[in-house]
Amino acid sequence: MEIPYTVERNPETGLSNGKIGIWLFLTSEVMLFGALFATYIMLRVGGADWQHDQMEAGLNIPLATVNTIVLITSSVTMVMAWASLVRRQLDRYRLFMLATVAFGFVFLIIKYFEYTAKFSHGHFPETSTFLAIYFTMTGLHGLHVIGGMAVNFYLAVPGAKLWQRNPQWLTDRVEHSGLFWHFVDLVWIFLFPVFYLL
Amino acid sequence: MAEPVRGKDEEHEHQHELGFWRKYVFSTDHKVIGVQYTITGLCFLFLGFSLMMLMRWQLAYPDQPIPLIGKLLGQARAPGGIMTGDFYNELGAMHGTIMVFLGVVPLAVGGFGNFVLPLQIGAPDMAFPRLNMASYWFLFLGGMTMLASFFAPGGAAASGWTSYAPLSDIAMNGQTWWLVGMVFLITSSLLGAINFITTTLQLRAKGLSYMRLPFFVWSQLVTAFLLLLAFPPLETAAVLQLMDRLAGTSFFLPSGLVVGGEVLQVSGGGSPLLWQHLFWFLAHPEVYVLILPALGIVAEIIANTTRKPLWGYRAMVYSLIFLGFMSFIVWAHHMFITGMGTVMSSFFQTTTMIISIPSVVILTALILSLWGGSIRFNAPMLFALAFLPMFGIGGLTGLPLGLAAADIPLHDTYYVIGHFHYVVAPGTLFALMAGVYYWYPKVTGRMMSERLARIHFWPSLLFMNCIFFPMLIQGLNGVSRRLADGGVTYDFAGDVIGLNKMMSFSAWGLAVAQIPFVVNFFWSLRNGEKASANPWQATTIEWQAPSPPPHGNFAAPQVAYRGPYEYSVPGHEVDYLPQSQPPAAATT
Amino acid sequence: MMDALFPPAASAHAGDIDRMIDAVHILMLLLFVGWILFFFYALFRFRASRNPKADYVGVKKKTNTYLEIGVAVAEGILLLGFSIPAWSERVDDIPSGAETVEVRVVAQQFAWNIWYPGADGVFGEQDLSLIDEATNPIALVRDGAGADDIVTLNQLHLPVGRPAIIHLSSKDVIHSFNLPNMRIKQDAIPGLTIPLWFEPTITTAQMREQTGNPAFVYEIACAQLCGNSHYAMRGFLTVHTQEAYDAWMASEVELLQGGDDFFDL
Amino acid sequence: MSEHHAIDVDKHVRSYMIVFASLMVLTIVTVAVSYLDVSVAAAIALGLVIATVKASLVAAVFMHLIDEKKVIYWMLVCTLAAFFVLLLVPYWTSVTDQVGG
Ligand code: HEA
Ligand code: HEA
Ligand code: CUA
Ligand SMILES: [Cu+2]
Repeated sequence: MEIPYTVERNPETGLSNGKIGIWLFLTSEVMLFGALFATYIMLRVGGADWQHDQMEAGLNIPLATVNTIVLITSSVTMVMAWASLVRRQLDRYRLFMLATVAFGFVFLIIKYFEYTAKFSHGHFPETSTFLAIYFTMTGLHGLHVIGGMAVNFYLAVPGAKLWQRNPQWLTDRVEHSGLFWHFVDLVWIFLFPVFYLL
Repeated sequence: MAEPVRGKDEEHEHQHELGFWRKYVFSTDHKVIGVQYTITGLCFLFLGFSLMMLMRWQLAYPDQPIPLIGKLLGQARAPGGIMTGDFYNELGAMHGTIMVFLGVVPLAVGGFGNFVLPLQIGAPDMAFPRLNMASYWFLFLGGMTMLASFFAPGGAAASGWTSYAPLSDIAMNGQTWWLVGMVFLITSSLLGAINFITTTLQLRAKGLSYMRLPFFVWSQLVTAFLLLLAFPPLETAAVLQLMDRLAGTSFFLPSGLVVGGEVLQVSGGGSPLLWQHLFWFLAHPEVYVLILPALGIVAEIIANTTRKPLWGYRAMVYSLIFLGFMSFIVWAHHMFITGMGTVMSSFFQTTTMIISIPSVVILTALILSLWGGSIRFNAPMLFALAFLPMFGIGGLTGLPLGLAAADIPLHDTYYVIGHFHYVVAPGTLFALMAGVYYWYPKVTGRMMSERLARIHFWPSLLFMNCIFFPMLIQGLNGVSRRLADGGVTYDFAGDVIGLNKMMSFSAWGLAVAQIPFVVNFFWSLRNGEKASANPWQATTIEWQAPSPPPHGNFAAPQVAYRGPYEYSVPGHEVDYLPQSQPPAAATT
Repeated sequence: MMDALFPPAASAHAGDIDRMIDAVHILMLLLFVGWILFFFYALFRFRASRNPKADYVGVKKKTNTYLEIGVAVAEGILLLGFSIPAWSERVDDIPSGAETVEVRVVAQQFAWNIWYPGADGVFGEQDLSLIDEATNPIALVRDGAGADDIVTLNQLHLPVGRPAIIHLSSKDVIHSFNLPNMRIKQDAIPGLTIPLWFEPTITTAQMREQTGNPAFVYEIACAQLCGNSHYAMRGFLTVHTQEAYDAWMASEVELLQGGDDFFDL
Repeated sequence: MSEHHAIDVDKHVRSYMIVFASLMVLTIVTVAVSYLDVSVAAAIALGLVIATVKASLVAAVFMHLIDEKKVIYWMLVCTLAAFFVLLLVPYWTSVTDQVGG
């Protein structure tokens, strides 16, 4: 007996298994980053010399702004990739998908330069609680970016073969990995102000 | 035929045969995975128990060489066979961790959940079979990491299963292993939870509306939500503690610590209480993760062996959901003594009192279900029945702990240990045993021996109480927990320390009492009497599949025509009316 | 009711705590006995051999609802009537003024440093660079206010009948300051200084008679896992009459002037 | 969203572009705002508001939450409830109802 609703929708919920699965996964992600933001708030309110540490750390706002724009753009290419599939345009899909991966890569490169700059100035996680939470949260976020890139790349190149067999399924998978990718973008949208601007 | 079980055994013998690996080891069939979880869980239960039996020696005979195996433990752990304080703490922390995260959860959720839930909702398998396999192997990794930690320099984690900072921050490497292990276990549980929820939402048989779900399915569904939302914060906490230990950060370290006369060189600015909040934010829901599946199992068995519908099914379901929500806002009742003001303590006392009500509702409903039944005292029922008063004692002893003022003398004493062991050991463990006896025929196609089951049950019940009731008395006397000498250092508890010997012997007796179970478990694989598809004349859908169910479970898609527990329906000649039996057939 | 089970009480508020523990346990007992009787009766009356045909409906009465409401009400009473007031007395009504005795307790692995402000009634400064486990475990600055401070190891002395305020802190990990006879327990959390108070009502001497145990001592137990010797982190409280207390304090001051600034028993 | 006819996808794409633009603008705005000197409290408030708006746009349009199925809304409601409880932790840890904290 086949497992139902992997592709076709369950008439009751109107959803495929994958869609529910990915959303459940995202809820746990919300709690994961929620705890991190809770920690951030606690350190910020509790730690006396937060402002001072933030000054000391001297994060690079222009770079981070560029990164924000990069990540947002990657989100757009991601949805466009999905839209192309809905429009049955496989090669445009590939293009957009690879663009998404590329933007993710740019984001990481920039992050790499930011980190190394900090290290070269002797700013390490143990230096202050500000840097500690900064490195922890952006680092964990970075891991999510890498994860998303891996999945997207898979779907862009080898995974795209699925198109011949079951286009709807591929479209759904892209939508789902898109949901994850947007979530990662969404987290950054908060990380950017709370560490760099405020 | 118990192929999965055999399969697992052979795996230990490292057999190399491709078909076999895919079929029994890296299988994606929820039934095989369920069995893998079950065996793993039972083995870890046994391990956790063994660690405890070692500790019980130290508690009964402080600083006397452990007979027989004392020497084998090595100079570091037990010089001259005498257990060191450090080793005692290692055992304590690992006993708690293993029992909770590697014993009960894998068995209750991974084992029974995986095997029974899809069958009960008439699904061919879990929604994400590969994810399901991954979830098991993450558990396996986590388990192995925990085991390996015993051999890490300085030994395993020794800061209690609660791993309070700063102690855990400055502890030996074992703690790092523990954290990594926890990350694996959490990942495993998250994947599992996603799978359970999706499966229940999507793959229910036609006609199986929510109010027709067996109570067991409900309990698994709520449990899955608890795991999904409560575990990530602990994952965060684990990451933060790893940072503290490996990257020298101070999330949980305030400034100006002096350890062993040396000023600790860290930036400081963190808070030890943050760890406790993040830990208990998980760990309180976690304790309901330990009990809800047990309640589910007991409910199934009581309905079946009283031959009547559960009394107050709806009320039970609503209480279950309410319990789930409430369990997210009681966590700080574990922290009353950290110096809370009145506002905070009042809030958590109140929520704690409120959360006890739905438990009372569920338990009362289960007891009232007995009324008017035609009770069969078979093996599953004995354990299920014992569960009720045992959980009663455990739950009731939670009340004084929940009242902050009463918690002052009781906190961190053996009263707490007694409280929760009554809920998890003669409570949850008995329910799990009941589950093993109840679903064994479905898994293996053979019945377990009733006689051996009775030889297993009565001594277990006796010994459990002989271990845990004295703990309540010691606790009222103020004996602290986690004392590597059982408290002989102190005078004030002098008169109750004597109980330790009796408790320890009961613990070892309890181990002996498990032998008939282990024997029964393996002997019945081949020699148990053959079981029909529905040996208990039960109504729920899993009993419509052959025993053991083939890959894909059901020959034809199932349809549910009625509620889960239609026993002794007036005007129906046989005393049970399966959920999936068409009405037409029902009237004949 | 259950006093036999508790360590002998010796503080002003101990009675309230004990009474409330009694009260909860009475409630628990009533519920349990009720349930268990019903339970066994049901098992006996409805066993298959005696009642081969089950009844589809079962219980019809709504008694359980009343029971559940009853439990809720009882818990509400315990909460509002006992627990919350008792708690706020602990943490909100911390007394102050002449007749209180203020002491600092600094926990460490695996001992209790007891710190009196001395004659001037003012605690001295601390300077971590002075830390020395053997001679100055609390890094006390021995001039100014600190010159006359008294520091003892594991020996807490208090006068009877006067509220004692203890400012609790920890040098390294979390400990828990537990005085079973006083019904006092408070975690010592590094980075925080947490005040707690109680009023001893029975001197050690009186308690020795009362218990008929000439060796009786009030013990300070550590209640929070703090490392390999957690089980041995034991301190002592001696409750004196005012005179005896003053005498003890005087002897401490002598020792201090005698150059032994860190008195160790 | 089960079936996508090319038409309503065009509608989607249009909304994506609008959101894209507004996100860019808002990003510039936050950065700009951070440079003018308002009180810390105001700056934080402003920054969070803008971030929330941006996040909502992403969630609503890119993640299609504006028209999603009931089940998913329910899941998110539960999650947000738990999430806000979680945000009480810092309050209880350090803003403290802690005695002497
Ligand atoms: C399965 C696990 C489980 C369950 C279900 C519970 C249930 C409850 N627990 Fe427990 N608890 C733990 C596991 C559990 N606990 C653990 C592991 C710890 C220690 C952690 C550590 O520190 O290491 C702990 C510690 C703990 C504390 C902290 C104590 C301290 O450290 O000072 C508190 C305080 O409020 C508490 C309260 C409660 C309450 C009010 C309930 C309520 O939900 C109980 C409600 C139930 C009832 C009121 C019973 C009703 C019964 C009947 C109706 C049946 C009667 C039937 C017959 C007699 C036939 N628990
Ligand atoms: C689910 C949780 C769970 C369970 C089931 C148990 C079960 C038991 N626990 Fe434990 N315990 C904890 C969770 C649990 N414990 C925790 C969290 C702590 C606190 C740790 C800390 O301080 O940090 C603790 C602490 C703790 C202490 C206090 C230590 C101290 O404070 O110093 C003691 C003392 O006696 C104890 C004893 C026991 C005993 C005798 C059992 C017995 O009931 C064990 C019974 C076990 C069995 C009956 C096994 C049955 C299974 C088999 C026989 C396998 C068969 C195999 C096959 C068929 C293949 N436990
Ligand atoms: Cu100090 Cu335990
Ligand atoms: Cu709890």
